[in-house]
Formats: sequence, C-alpha cells, structure tokens
Amino acid sequence: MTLLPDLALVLLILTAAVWTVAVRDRRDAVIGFIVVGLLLSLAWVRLNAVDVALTEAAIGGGATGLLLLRACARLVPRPAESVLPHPAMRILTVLLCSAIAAGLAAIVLMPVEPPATLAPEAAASMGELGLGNPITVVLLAYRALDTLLEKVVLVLALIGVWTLTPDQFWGGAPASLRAQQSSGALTLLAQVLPPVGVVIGVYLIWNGADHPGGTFQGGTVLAAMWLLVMMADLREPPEIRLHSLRLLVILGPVVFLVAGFAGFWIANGFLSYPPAFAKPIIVIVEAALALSIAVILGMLVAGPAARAPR
Amino acid sequence: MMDSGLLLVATLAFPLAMVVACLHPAFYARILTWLPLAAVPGLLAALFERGDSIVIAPAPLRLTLALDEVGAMLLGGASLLWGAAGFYASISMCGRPGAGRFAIWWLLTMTGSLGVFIVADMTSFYLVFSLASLAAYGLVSFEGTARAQRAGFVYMALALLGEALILLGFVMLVTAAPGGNPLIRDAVAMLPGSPLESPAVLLLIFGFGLKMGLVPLHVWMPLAHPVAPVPASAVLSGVIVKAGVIGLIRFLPLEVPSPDWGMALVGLGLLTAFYGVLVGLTQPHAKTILAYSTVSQMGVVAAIIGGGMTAGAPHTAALAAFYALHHLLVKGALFLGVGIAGATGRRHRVSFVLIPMALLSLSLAGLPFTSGALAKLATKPLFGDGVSALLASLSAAGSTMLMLHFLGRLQLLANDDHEGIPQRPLMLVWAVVAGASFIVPWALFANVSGYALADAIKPDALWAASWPILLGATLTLITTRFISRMPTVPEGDIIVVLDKLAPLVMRIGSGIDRTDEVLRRWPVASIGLLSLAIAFGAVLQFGR
Amino acid sequence: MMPAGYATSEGGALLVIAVMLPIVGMIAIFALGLRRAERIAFIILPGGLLIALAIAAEVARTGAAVTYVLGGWQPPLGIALQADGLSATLMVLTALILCAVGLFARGTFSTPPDMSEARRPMVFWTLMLGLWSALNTVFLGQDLFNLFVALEFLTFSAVPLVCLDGRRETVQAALRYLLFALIGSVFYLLGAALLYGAYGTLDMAGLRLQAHYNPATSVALGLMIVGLMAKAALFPLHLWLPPAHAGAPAAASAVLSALVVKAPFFLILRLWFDVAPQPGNQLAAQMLAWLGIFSIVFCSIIALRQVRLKLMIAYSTVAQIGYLFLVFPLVMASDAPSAWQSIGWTGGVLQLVSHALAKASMFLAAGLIAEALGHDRIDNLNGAVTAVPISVAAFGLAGLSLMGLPPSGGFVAKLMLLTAATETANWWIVAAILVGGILAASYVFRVLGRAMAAPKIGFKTLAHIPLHRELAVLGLAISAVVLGFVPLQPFAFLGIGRVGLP
Amino acid sequence: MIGTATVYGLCASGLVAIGLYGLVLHPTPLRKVIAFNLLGSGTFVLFGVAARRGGAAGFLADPVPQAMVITGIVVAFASTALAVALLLRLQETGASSIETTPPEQQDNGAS
Amino acid sequence: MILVDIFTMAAVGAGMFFFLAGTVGLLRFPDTLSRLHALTKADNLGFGFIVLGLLPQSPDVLSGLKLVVVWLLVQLAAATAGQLIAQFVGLERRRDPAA
Repeated sequence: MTLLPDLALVLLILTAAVWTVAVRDRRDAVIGFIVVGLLLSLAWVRLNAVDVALTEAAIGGGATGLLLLRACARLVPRPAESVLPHPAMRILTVLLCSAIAAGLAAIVLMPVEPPATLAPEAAASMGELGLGNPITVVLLAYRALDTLLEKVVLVLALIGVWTLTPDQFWGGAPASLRAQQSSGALTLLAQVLPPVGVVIGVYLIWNGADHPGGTFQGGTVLAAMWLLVMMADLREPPEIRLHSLRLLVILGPVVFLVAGFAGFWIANGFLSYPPAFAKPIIVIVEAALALSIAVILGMLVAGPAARAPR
Repeated sequence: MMDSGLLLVATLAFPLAMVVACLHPAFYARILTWLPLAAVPGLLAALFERGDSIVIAPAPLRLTLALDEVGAMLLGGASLLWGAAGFYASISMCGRPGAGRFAIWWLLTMTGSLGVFIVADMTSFYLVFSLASLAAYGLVSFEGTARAQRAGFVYMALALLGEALILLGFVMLVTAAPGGNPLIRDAVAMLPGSPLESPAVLLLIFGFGLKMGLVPLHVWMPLAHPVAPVPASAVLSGVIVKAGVIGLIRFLPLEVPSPDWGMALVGLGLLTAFYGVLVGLTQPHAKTILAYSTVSQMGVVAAIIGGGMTAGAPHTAALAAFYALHHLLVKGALFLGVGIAGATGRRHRVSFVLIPMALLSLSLAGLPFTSGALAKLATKPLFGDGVSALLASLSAAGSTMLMLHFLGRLQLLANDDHEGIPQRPLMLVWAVVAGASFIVPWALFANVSGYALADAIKPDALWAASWPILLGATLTLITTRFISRMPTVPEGDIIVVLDKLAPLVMRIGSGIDRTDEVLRRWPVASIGLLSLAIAFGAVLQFGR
Repeated sequence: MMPAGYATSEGGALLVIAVMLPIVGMIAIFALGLRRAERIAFIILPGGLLIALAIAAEVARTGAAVTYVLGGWQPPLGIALQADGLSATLMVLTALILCAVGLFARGTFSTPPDMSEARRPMVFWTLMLGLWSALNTVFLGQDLFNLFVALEFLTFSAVPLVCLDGRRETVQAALRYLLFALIGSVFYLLGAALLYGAYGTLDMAGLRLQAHYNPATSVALGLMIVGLMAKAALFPLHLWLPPAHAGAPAAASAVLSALVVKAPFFLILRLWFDVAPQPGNQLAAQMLAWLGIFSIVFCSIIALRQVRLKLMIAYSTVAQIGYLFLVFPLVMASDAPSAWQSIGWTGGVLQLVSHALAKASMFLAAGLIAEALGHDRIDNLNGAVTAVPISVAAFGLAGLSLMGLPPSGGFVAKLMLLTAATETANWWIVAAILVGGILAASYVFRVLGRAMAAPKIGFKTLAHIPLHRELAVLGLAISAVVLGFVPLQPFAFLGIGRVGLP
Repeated sequence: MIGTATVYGLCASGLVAIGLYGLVLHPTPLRKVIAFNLLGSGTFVLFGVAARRGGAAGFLADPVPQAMVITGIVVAFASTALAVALLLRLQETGASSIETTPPEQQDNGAS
Repeated sequence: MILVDIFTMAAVGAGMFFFLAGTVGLLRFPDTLSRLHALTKADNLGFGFIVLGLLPQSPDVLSGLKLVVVWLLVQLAAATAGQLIAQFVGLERRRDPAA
C-alpha cells in the first residue's frame, strides 16, 4: 500500500525513459529526458536524498537539458536520424540489455543483512567539524579529494570544449544564446529574476553547510541566472581570453587547493581542517567553488568560441 | 695471462665501435677501407686467447665470453675469411652506391657470426646469434633487385621462424636449469632426463638445422647466397651457416649416448647431403651450385654430429668443428674464386682459375692430400663401419659430381676482354684464403683427430679417399649428357610450392581486414562489450 | 567490518604533491596562459620527475609502501593514497616519458610571436599536465570511487588531445573514444555501486578483507573489469583506439599509447589481485588470457597490413596490450610463494614498462618522419633514413623491443612470460608469444626496409628537424633497449608493499 | 518483503537497460549522449538504493553514496558538455555519424 | 487547530481540482492557445490554493515566507513561459495562416 506512489513514480520514470529512447524526433527525446530528470529528482526525495534531488533537478534535468536543447537547435536534421540497425541486432541488444538489467535486479532483490553502510562512521566524526549537513561534510571533508579532482575535471571539460574552437576564433566569444526573436516577457524575466535568483543561490550555498543544498545546487542556480540574462540578450557571452573569466573559473579550485595545502601547517596534513575553523574554511571554499561552477556551467553551455576576438 | 680475455671482448667490441664511429660522416665515407681490420682482433684472439674466459657482467646477468678449442678453431677460420673477404670487398665494392650501408651490415653480421663462437651464456648466445642472422638480411638484399628482394624476404621469414624455435628451445633448457641466465654448459648438462628434453632437442635441431640449411629448411640458402655481392656470398656460405653448426655442437648433449636422436640426425644429414647434390646438379649458375654444395656439406656435418651423438663419442664436437673449418675456408675460397673467374679473360683462365678451383672443388669431395681428405679421415670413426659410413663415402662421390658440374659451369663465366686479369690484390687475397684452406687443416689435423699426419698418407687412407672421387668422375662421364638434358629445378626448389600459397595468405589477410572492419562498427563493438560483461560475470559466478 | 588500517608514513606528503603539482601547473597555465604555457610546463616537468624518483627511493629505502591518509580521515570513510613498488615504478615511468615528450614537443607547441595566446600550445600543455595528475592518481588511489574520478579525469585530458587539429576524422575519433570510454566508466561505476551495496566500503584493502564469492561480487567485478577492458582497448573492444591514436599529434599519440591505455590495465590488475576473492578464478583468468591471445595475433596481422605508419603503430599497441593480459593465468598458476615473486608478474610489468618506452619513441619517431617527408605512407618512406637518420635509428631500436629481440626490455619481458608459460604448460600462450614476435618483426622490418631504401629521384625533405627533438626520441628508444639488461629474475621491488596471496 | 529502496533498485536496472539499448543502437551521436545520461541516472539511483538501505545513526540515508552521486552527476554533466561540443563540431566538419571510413581510404594524416 | 487543518484540506483540495481540470484541458482542448489558456489558468489558481492552504501549516514565519517566494517565482516562470509559447504560436500563424 505504502509502495503505491513509488511504484507509480517508477512506472512514470521508465515510461518516460522508453519514450525518450524510442521517439523519432530528437527534440522530443530531449524533452523526454528532461521529464525523466525531473521525475528522478522526485525519486531522490523518496530515497531520502534531498541534496541529490536538488542536484539532479538543477544539473541532471536543468543544465543538461538546456545543453541538449541547444544542441538540438544547432543540429541540422539528417536522414541518418531514423536509420536503425538490422532487426536481428536489435533483438540481440534487447536480450543482452535485459540480461544485464536482470543481473542488477537480482542483486537488488537480495539485500545484505545488516545493510552495509558508512553512516555510523560518518556520524561519529561529524562532531569535530560542527557542520549539520552530512553530505557537505562527506564532500568537503571525508572525500574532499574526490570533490577537488572533480572540480578539476570541470575545468578540463571546459578546456576540452574550448579545444574545438577554430584557430582563427581562439580567444573570441562563444555563439550568442539569444532566442530567434527577442521577447518582452523574457527580457522582463531576465531583469526581474536574477536578483532573486542570486539571493536564492547564495542562500543555498550558505544553507548547505547545515541543511540540504550546497555548492552545486547554488552554483547551478547562479549559472541559470547568468544564462537567462544571456538568452534574453541583455549580455553577450564573454570572450574566452578574458583574464577575469579565467580567474573566476579557477577561483574555486585555487581556494580549495590553498585550503588543502594550508592544512599542512594549520592542521594535520593536506585537506584537513583545524576543528575550530573547519566551518568557516569550508563555507569559504564552498562559496568560491560555487562561483566557479556557475561560470563553468555557463561557459560549457555557451560552447566553444565562434567569433574572432575583438 | 694478465689481459686474459680482453682480446675476446675486442673481437666483438672493435667492429661495433666501427659501426658507432660511422655516425661521424668523415669516417662513414672511408669505412670501406677499414673493413679488413675489423676481423683482426678475432684472429688474434683465436691465436692467443685459447682457453681464456672473461665475465663481462657478473651474475645474475652473467654475460660470459670463453674460448675453448672448438671455438678457437672456428673463430680463427672465420676471422681469417671475414678479414680476407673484407679486403676483397674494400676493393670490389669501392665506389658502388650504398657501399657505406653495405659496410655497416657487414660489420654487424660479422660481430654476430664471430660472437657465436665465443659466448658461453645462453642470453648472449641468443643475442649474437640473432644479430648474425638478422643483420645478414642487409647483405642478402643489398643488390636491391627483385631477385635479391625475394631472397631477402624468404631469408628473413625463415630466419625469424628459426629465432622463434631456438628461443623456445632455450626457454625449455633454462626452465630445466636454475638461475636467470645459466652458462650453456650447465644448462645442457641439466637437460638429459628433464621432462622437456625431447621437445627442447627437437626445437634446437630444427632451429639450428634451419640455419645450416638441412632439408627441408634449406630453401632460403640457394636463394640468399648467390644474390649477394661476391665477398658477401663468401662469408654467408662460409661462415654464417656455421652458426648453426656451433649451435648444434654447443646445445646438443653430445657426451651422453642418445642413439635415437643421433640416428635421426644422421638420417637427416645424409638425406640433405644427397638432396643437395641432386638438385645442385640441375643448376645453371655457378654460385647457385656452390650454395647447393653448401647444403650438401652441412648435411654431412649434421650426419657427423649425429654419428657422434649416437655413440656419445668424446671428440665429436672437435671433429665436427674441424670438418666445418675445412668447409668454411674452402667454400669461402670457392666463392671468391667465382668473382676472380668473372674478372679473368679466356687467356689466363686455365692457369689463374681452373687449376686452383679444381683443387678446391675436389677438396670438398675429399681429394687426397687436400683438407677435405683430412676432414673425412678424421671424422670417419664417428660413422662406424655400417651403412652410414658407406653412405658418407657415397656422398663424397656425389660431391665430386656436383663440383665437376660446377667447374663446367665456371667456364661460362668470363670477362669479355680476352686478356683481362683481375686486380692483383684480389688475386692475392684469394690466394691467401685458398692457401689457408690447404695449410690450416694440416696444421691442426694431428691434435684434433688422434691420428698422426703419417696416417693421412697411408695407402688405405689414400684409397679410401680416392675411390669415391673416381666413382664420381666416372658417373659424371656417363651421366653428363643426361644431366645436361635434365630440366632445371628452380632455385630454392620446394619454395616454389610455398609460392603457390601466397594468394591464399593474401585472401586470409584481407578477410581479417574485413572482420576488423565489422568489429569496429559501433553497434557490433558495443554488443561485444555487453556480451563480454555478461560472460565474464557469469564465469566469475559459476565458473569455479 | 573492520577497515584495514592506513597510517600516513613519512614522505607520504610526496604522494599528495605528485598528484597536485601538475594540477597547480595546469591551473597556472590556464590562468596566466598568455604566452607562458611552455615555460610553466618546463618548470613542472622536472619537478614532477624528481617527486616520482623521490617516492621510488622512499619505497626502496623503507621496503614498504608509502601511504598518505588525506585529512586524517581513515578509509573507508576517507581516502588514502598509497605507493607500493609497482605504483612507484609506473610513476617514474610516466614522469620519464612525459619529460621526453615535453622535450620533443618543445617549440612545436609554443605560441607564435604575433599572438598573445594560441589554442594548440595552451590546450596541449594544460591537458598534458592534467593527464599526468590523473595517471598519478590512478596509480596511487586506494578507493574505487576515487579511482573512478581519476579515470574520468584521465579520459577528459586524453580525449581533447585526439582532436587537437580539428580535422574531421580526428573529431570523429575523439567522439568515438569519449563515448566508448564513457560506457566503460559507467560499467565501472555500476560495479562500484554493487560493491558498496554489498560491503559498505569501496576501499580496496577493506574489500580484500571481506570480499567473497556471491552474485553481487561476480557481477560487479564482471562489469568493472570489462568496462576497464573497453578503456584499455583490448580486442574486440579496440574500435576507438586506432583512429584516435593515429589521428592525434605525435606527441599526444605517444602519451596515449604509452601510458593512458596502461592505466585501466593497472586497475584490472589491482581488481584481480587486490580485490577479487582469493583464490582467483582460473577460468576467468584463462578467459582474459584468451582475449589477450586474440589481440596479439589478430591485431598484429592487421598492423602488418596497414598502409599508414601511425595506424600500423596504433594497431601494434592493441597487440602489445594483449601481452599484458597473458599475465593472469601465468601468475595464478605459478608455484612461487606469492604472486609478486612469480616470474610472470615481473614479466608482465616489464612488458608494460618496455612497451611504454618503445611505443612512445616509435610514435614520436613516426611523427618526425611524417614531418620530414610530409606523409606517413609506409610504401613511400624511401629515403627517410637520409632525412631523419636518428629517428629511423630510434624506430629500429624501439622495434627491437616490440619484436622481443635482444638486447631490449621487450625481449626480457617476453622471455619471462615465455618461461612462465612453459613452466605452467600454457602452450597456447607460448604459441601466441612466439607468433606475435614473428609478426611484430615482420611489420617493423617492413617499415625499416622502406625507410632505409635509397631515396627516390626528386626526393626532398620538407622540414628540418631540430636535434633536441630527435634526441628525445632516441633517448626513449635507448632506455627501452637498456631495460634489456635487467636480470631474468623476479624483481623484489615490484613486490614491495603488496599483500601476499594465500 | 519489497521495500521502497528495492522498487527504485528495479527502476535503476530498468534505466540501465534502456540507456544501454539507446547507446548501442542509436546511430546519431546526440541520441547516444541522451541514452548515456539515462544510463548514468540508472547507475546513480543504484547508489541511492545503497544509501537508502544504509540509513542509520540518525541519518535517513547513508550520506557517503549520496555524496558520490552528486560528484557523479557533475562528472556526467561535464561528459555531456564535452560530447555535445564534439558532435556539433563534427557536424561542422560535415560528418553525421561516428562510423569511421576504413583507414585505407583516409588521406595521409601527417601529424 | 482543527479549523486550520480543515482550511488547509479545503484549499489544497481545491488546488488539486484546478490542477486536474487544467490537465484535462491540456489533453482535450483543440489548439495550442486554448490548451495554454487552460494550463496557465488552472495551475496558477491550483498552485495558489495549495500554497495558501499550506501557509498556516508552516512552523515559523521564515518557511512561510519561503512558500510565498516559491509561489511568486512559479507565477513569474509560468507567465513568461506562457508568453513565449503564445509568441511562438503567433509566429507559426503568421508563417502559414492555415494552422
């Protein structure tokens, strides 16, 4: 009985997913994917993972969706769209995929008792840091290295995207994100929303220390505001050679690194914080990271430079 | 001796140093003139370093050089021929395009082929052995003609096959012996009774037999030896093949009587001996005939080793080496002689060419008072007096026929200038080698074979040496017309059969290409990925 | 479940620096890249080399693994970095090759004077440094999720290098590479999720203590190992490698072929020997070896049939990767007291190292040849030796190692594998090694024969190659040859800090 | 007894299967990328299941896997961004799929 | 106490009704504009009612404030989205009056 809503949600998710894969037109596919993303964030709430739910909604559904939609708009349709391989191959694939799914399902259906978990350990050490949100603690203390590397991965992704700039455009600005025809409503929104959005973003980051929310969620909201402004054509995407832009991109990683290395002197080693200052340090790092994430996400969506530098 | 073994090191280091020096253009330009010198340390070592040994790198690396009697004999002869041929080359190759390249291949090959006689540990042996066989490729394919390229290809293919067989054989030896890189002696001592004995011996016989040109692995020889420039042919046919001989000598447990292996080797050897003669008789070109004669002679050597193995006779190694030395010098002289003959006009032909060449040729057949007679006399005991001894003598008759055929063909080579005579230095160096081929065996005969020199000129010995020659001569007289009408067997005889397979191989190749084409399509590859994951998981779960 | 204890050992900080130093350099270039990319890179390169050597020395000195527990958070909750003998070896190898490649690339990726910043140098140097940090993390990581991040890190640095020149087939190759690598990552991550669900830890040492055969473990390992195979381009999952490695600029190809494909293999090795329940599963090991055998034979033949030099080398990489997968049954069947003392283990690692050196030098040499002749079609390489003699010589020396001819690391490696295979009576593996050697020799000689042939009429070299570049190539080739003088015995160093097998 | 976690575990397996299918069979890169994201989501949910089951010590769900998922989502987004940039660039160079032409037909790629 | 709860139930119920209506409209109405009409009307009202209903349940002022902010934001977003879609439709119409 209590499972009914979950079953319904799962059914919805799977249907949307099948539709996403099966539908012919790729724009529909992208929309399908966004729907899946939003439904998934509900699923995450049901899994008691509110932070993940926020992230999924913000990045999984939102940012990725935007990215894909933009790609759709810029791709010219091709006959190759509808061509699918030989039916025999399709049947084989279906069989193999379901075999793998069956394997996973089988394992899911026989959970270990008692459930394997690190929650007790995580709880035990949390006191030292004086932060309320265990996720944030894991991300910025226990597994800070993962988080740090993954920020670097973001920077690398940006470099990777920029690699695809034609040589003559290097240093220039990405293609404008403007919609076909400017719309009063959009412009209005782009003028009204950002202040609020920024406040909310900052709130998420600040709040993240103790309650659900944090770097990514906040950063993504900031990025969304920026993208909105760019789409409403109030601002052009910045030139990728700009020093200020570069500094903003690396601000987060640098602050994180500094905090990490500082650990050698002010605490016992790399990425360790003195209990007294743990919270302020972490919040500062998070703030810097969020800023960088906002910029990186924005630039990732904007894509490689498409105009020669002025 | 204070400088114990330094000459041995120099034997290898000196030619290599010359190669390195070639990085300097000035030296590279003049390399050809220095070629003869490269062999000098080897010669000195053979004279003064007998019984010395030196460890270049201590255990577990244990790179060791050692010069025993067997090694000394062959090293001496080989260095002599390398030096002489090098001198010949420095004149005959002078000013030819690519001479520098030739010199470098020459030096590398020489390092390897001298090395096989003096290294005492397995790894170093494999190193120098493969250096010799692979660098020789440069000499074989030097001329760059289509014929040379085909020869080079076949040579390379078989050489690589040989390498693989020998490597596996070595590995089997080493697994029997402890330690990373044992001395050859120790490894071979461990072999008898080890579980891998039979496969190891088989692999080694095939690997080294291939280098010696034992039937049916001889196909590369009649292609490779003739196409090279004259001095190169001389060393290829004279020295390089001895790498196989020394291989058998060093790696087969000769001291332990092992009748079955021994008889097998004898059989293979005699088969090769006669086969070489028969095919050789149909060949038109002088150098090709010599190549086939080498095949046949190496057969005899194999038979000698086999004979020794059967009985586990004590001196097998030395005797086989003695015979090999005789063939080394004579064959070298013969190949150089072909070059001389090509440069000599009709007028001086008989005096300059035919008489010495005749003596050399028949020496191969064991003409009394020649090195051949000594070699055959010394090795006779190893055959006992059964059928194999008779066959051995008959093979001498065969050689006679083959060499007479060769002399006949030699006529056709001639300088169009009637008066033409080869350059004096060439004559000189040729004379040196020819002379050595007579003198050196006489000098060594007594202490290699238990006989006194006097035994070599006893009537029965003379008769034993002569009758095969007379037989061969008469047979030639009888069959000469018949032979001249025999169809020419293409060079490398059975390789032709393999040529037939080429298109098939090509088809397989393109088939594999197409398969790869399919495998690299996205859906196929990713389906492969899924199936692999499932299969692997299943194996992990249930495959125990 | 008691977590395996890690304790930060002295010198452990070196590990952190080994991972972070390249990142610092990368960020520095990105921030103030304008014209300074190369200079910064050449500050970082020697520094990184020194760090790697210091770590190796520390491991050799203490005879135990060097460990660093990040932030003092004990795994499995926290993350630890650990350098045992094997990791240290690979880190030094990585540093050496990257330095050589850096020397090779010096000048070719420097910013032209008329621009404030150019795309290629900036991207090339940042990605190179990123790649380095990623590799070090892969070699040091002890936590499966941390290693996942490291793998992604690696992919993100490698993929853009492929399409540095933006030609169609390279972009295509890069996209293929990325997508296929992503499937691999997801498989790996799936496995990690299952393992976490089953054992509540992703720390290798912790898993080693608990792991036992059950569906979760089997499916997880199946997914992870096969996913890593896809990243290592083992036959038949090699679809992405040839175009990617052949299309990238020579300097990049060298690193991709020499190091990047080795990282996933290293992880398979660790999963197999450090995580999978012991005693290992013979059948599965045989399966891995058979895939290796197919790689060797199949891809060597294709390499032999290639028209373009770089494609030939790329296929040869797939073939040489195959040798690495022969290790599993050989090590497991050996009667050595522990896997790390078996000759197969040493042989496998030596094969990895020598192939890395040889292949790097081969790709660089091919690059120089292509620069000098303006093309890399094998059939008209005539005269290459007159144009770039040192490069051709380097190609030949590196070739020795690939063919497994003495004296060369490749020879010793293959000899060890051959010995191990003979001792354990794995005759198919023996056959594969020998055949692979012959085929390798054939395709190397095919190139050398061409390159050494006399130049055609009207032959002219397009570009003059500065000496330091050729020397960098030669240096790599020579080191591959020098490896041939290591003793034919199991290496104690490679066993340092590894747990013995029951 | 099937709990909430299990239901979503099955959902995860389903997503994985669907994603894989699209990733294997869809000819166009964009659809592959979308499919990859589905596949990724499935994987993350699997972590979520482990987290939910591991809820203890006053946490409704084990925080460690959640943190991993957050990291994973960001990495997946980065991959998507790179892939999208690549496929747009690919279109500019005039190719539509990632099926390469056989190497023999490629012109000489002097690096 | 009870009163508040009753109010909440009523308001939320109303909200849900409007949502239902809106969705039906979305599915049943003939053309884009009327669908849009149904949708926006319905969920503005519906959402408004729900927020209204929840307000008295909020533990403190801050979370109540949050609810209001959420409502405002949704209003803004919905309005803009509606605008854009309408504009797009208008564009289509101008392209071919047939539609």
